[in-house]
Amino acid sequence: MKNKVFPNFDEAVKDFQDNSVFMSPGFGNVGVPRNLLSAVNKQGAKGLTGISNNAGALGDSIDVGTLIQANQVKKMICAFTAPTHPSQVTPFVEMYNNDELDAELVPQGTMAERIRAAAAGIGGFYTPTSVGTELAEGKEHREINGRMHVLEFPLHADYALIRAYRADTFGNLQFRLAGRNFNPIMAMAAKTTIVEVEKEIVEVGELDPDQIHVSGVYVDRIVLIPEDGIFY
Amino acid sequence: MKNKVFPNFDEAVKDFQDNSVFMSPGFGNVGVPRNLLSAVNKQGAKGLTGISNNAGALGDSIDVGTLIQANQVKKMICAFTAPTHPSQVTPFVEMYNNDELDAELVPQGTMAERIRAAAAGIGGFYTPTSVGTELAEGKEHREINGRMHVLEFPLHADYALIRAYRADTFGNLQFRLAGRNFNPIMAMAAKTTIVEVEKEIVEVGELDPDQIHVSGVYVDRIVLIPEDGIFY
Amino acid sequence: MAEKEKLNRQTMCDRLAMEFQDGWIVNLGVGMPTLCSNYKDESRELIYHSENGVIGYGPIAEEGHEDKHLVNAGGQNVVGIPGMAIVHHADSFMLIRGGMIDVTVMGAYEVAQNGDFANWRIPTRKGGGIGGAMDLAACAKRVYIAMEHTTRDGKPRLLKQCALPVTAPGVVKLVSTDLGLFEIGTDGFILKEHAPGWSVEEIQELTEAKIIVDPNICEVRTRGNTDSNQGTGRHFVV
Amino acid sequence: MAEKEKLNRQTMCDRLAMEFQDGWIVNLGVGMPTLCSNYKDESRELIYHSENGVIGYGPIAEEGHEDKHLVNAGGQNVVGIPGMAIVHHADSFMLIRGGMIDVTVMGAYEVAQNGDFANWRIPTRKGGGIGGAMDLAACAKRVYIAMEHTTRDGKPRLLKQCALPVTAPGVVKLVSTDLGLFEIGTDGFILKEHAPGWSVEEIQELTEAKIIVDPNICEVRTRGNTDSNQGTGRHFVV
Repeated sequence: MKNKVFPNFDEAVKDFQDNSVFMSPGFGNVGVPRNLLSAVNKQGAKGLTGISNNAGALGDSIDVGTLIQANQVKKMICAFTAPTHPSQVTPFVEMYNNDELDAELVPQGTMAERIRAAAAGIGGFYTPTSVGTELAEGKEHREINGRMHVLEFPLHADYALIRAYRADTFGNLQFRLAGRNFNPIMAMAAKTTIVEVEKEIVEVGELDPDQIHVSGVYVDRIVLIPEDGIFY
Repeated sequence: MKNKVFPNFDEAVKDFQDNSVFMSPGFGNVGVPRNLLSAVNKQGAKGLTGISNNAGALGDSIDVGTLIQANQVKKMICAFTAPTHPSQVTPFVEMYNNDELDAELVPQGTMAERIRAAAAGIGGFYTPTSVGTELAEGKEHREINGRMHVLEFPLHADYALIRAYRADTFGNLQFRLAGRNFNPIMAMAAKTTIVEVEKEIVEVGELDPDQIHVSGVYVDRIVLIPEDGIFY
Repeated sequence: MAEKEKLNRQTMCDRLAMEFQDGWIVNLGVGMPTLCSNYKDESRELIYHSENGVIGYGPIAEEGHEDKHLVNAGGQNVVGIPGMAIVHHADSFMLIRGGMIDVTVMGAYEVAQNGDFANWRIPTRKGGGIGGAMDLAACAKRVYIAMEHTTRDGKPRLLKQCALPVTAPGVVKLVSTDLGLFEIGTDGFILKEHAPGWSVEEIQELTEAKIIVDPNICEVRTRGNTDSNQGTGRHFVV
Repeated sequence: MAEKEKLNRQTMCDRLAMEFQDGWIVNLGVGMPTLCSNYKDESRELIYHSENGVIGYGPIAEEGHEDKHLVNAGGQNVVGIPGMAIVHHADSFMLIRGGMIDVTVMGAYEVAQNGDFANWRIPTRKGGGIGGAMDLAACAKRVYIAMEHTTRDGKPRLLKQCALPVTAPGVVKLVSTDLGLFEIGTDGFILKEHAPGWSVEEIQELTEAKIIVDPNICEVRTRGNTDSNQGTGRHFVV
């Protein structure tokens, strides 16, 4: 099977397009593709739309906020557009408050399901989440089995930047514990899926076919995080 | 965590209700819960509605066709209501042709997605599958991004009869190779999920949390297939 | 008037945790609600779920023993318990939307007497922080709220109707504040238990909505007085 | 008239398999289409997918070496290839509906000149057998059909429009029959290659729809004559 291993992150994101849509997983600082985000930051693509649970954490770690701070992002689709506490002012919060970028606020489960719908070729779905709230305003409503639902549409992307624990050279992926989070669904939903690997890239055939979390058919490029890479 | 191991199949299906809806996985004769189906056959529940890829194979193996032949089933929801070859006359085909039971024909992928939607609390979804065919007649259509879709609704069930490869006593499940098929989504979609286990039931904590295909929170009863049980 | 002692946060959460039943799948919101997991009851086993797909996590990891790959919804390093299983984010919200969460405990800015609550957005600030709260609020079997009875400025949080944008309408079952334990009644909050030393009148004064006094009203039962004062197994909302 | 030799089933499937490109994800329907996997081409690697969630299966298992847990869509015991991954049925159809299948090869009762085809139901018999055909037909990048040119009674199967209920409208790209290889034209089937010894007129006679002759028409290229007669790498539909 095709060997998709790239020598380094810069090569893997070399052709990252301006004005493209990218997905960036991670939750609670686990499973964040920090090395790939750093490479996209260096590569300099602009006008990006990001899909991510949040728009960057506080602190110096590289995450989607790094691209925001560098003015590479024009819009974020995420589950947090305000900090949980007013004191937590990230680059995103500052820029968003100054109308320097756009944002779409999506409930986390709806976001996950919209990403999955993109991967699954589902045109739209009805969810009870957000019914009766401001976020449901203007959305199509429908009562199903006595319960009100809103219609939501898939979230597609050009790129998924993925953080896996282990991979084989074809791109079959394994994740470890809470590092899984958004990674599998984003890996399956994007046109081009680029993966950084924490632990090791093994030969095809070494992973148990029953224990693969994402099939390599969804993966385009793989890079092993070098010793001097970003692990946490 | 709660120990859900039952001593035998008869105990595990003792309260199987008349007129209930059950799901029965399996594909190509792998992952079929034959021991549980046999127990339901003995238990004698009637007026059942079955959700299954097919309505029973040719031959003497116990499958959903066993319940059909025993007049326990009033309706099948499945992806095959006619044999692929006219010579393959199963009990279902005979009874269906004689109007002795009802059937709903569903494309296999739509069936899988409807089962998954039930588990996922999704009220309905739009799929391009079946558009322009007889099966889409009378269904609500909607154009999304220039492509026509039909609206499909979840398939809920009272029981899922599941065939796993390995389990722990809490009901965390692992499947092996093509034995996975419909098993995980059915296990998650039914109100009561009853599992037969091929290989072993291990103590809680012995399965790698990264390598569990169905969390035990979805599982209610587990039975190890005894040496004289039905393995294939 | 001198500040009268209110319940502390741990007690507020303990009181909610006392309601959890054996085998329940529990999702605790970030912040105060996580204190619910400190309440121990040997007679029951709970399964803690967090949005990131961890089903069955245990206590906060001891310093120096953290597994960097294992965090709860608050990003705290936790320990897995035997039987833990991991799923991805879409499957994690399958579980939530599918109605598998027996109880979610959240913080709130406001709760209304019709069961509405608000915890994601303050209109004077741009944007909001939803996370998984709307999914949980709409789909969990029970929504419990733990919050201070009044704002820092002393304004009531138990309202006739929410002023802030709601997280979900009509879903709250039980509210634990530093003044007492409340259920949703038909025309006000039912005060089931009050903080020691606080009268119904004093509590009503700090509450916009009408307070309906439960005939069996008592002092808030806590870890200390559960067995002696009220017996075990008295549960309001199942 | 004596029966003239037609192409055998293996040749019909070989001809389609010749079109498969390196790295393609291929889904073969039960029955004749599975013969496509017998066509070997060392210059490319294909990934065979089957509806039950097997991604990357290999040849039929040798007798006595079957793994009872590993079957393809036809229920045949197959061998896994290194790199194989297993998913459940909903995830398997995510892959199909998500447009990851580069080509699906199916049998059919009828194909119409507008690309409709029918393979799941004969109205004179009750019910139908869809399996995954409708999902595959609607969502795969390319639908290829392998079927006999006429029914057993000699009636044409390449029609102006389908008489039988269709499996999906307008999706067929390429049809391999025992008389030739056809593409969908704007107003008929484009005959790209003909069975040896069969003239265009003879083929038209057994075809209801109009046949449009490709300017580069040639004999059906097969395993044997691929390299010498036509060169490699000539592909119609990519």
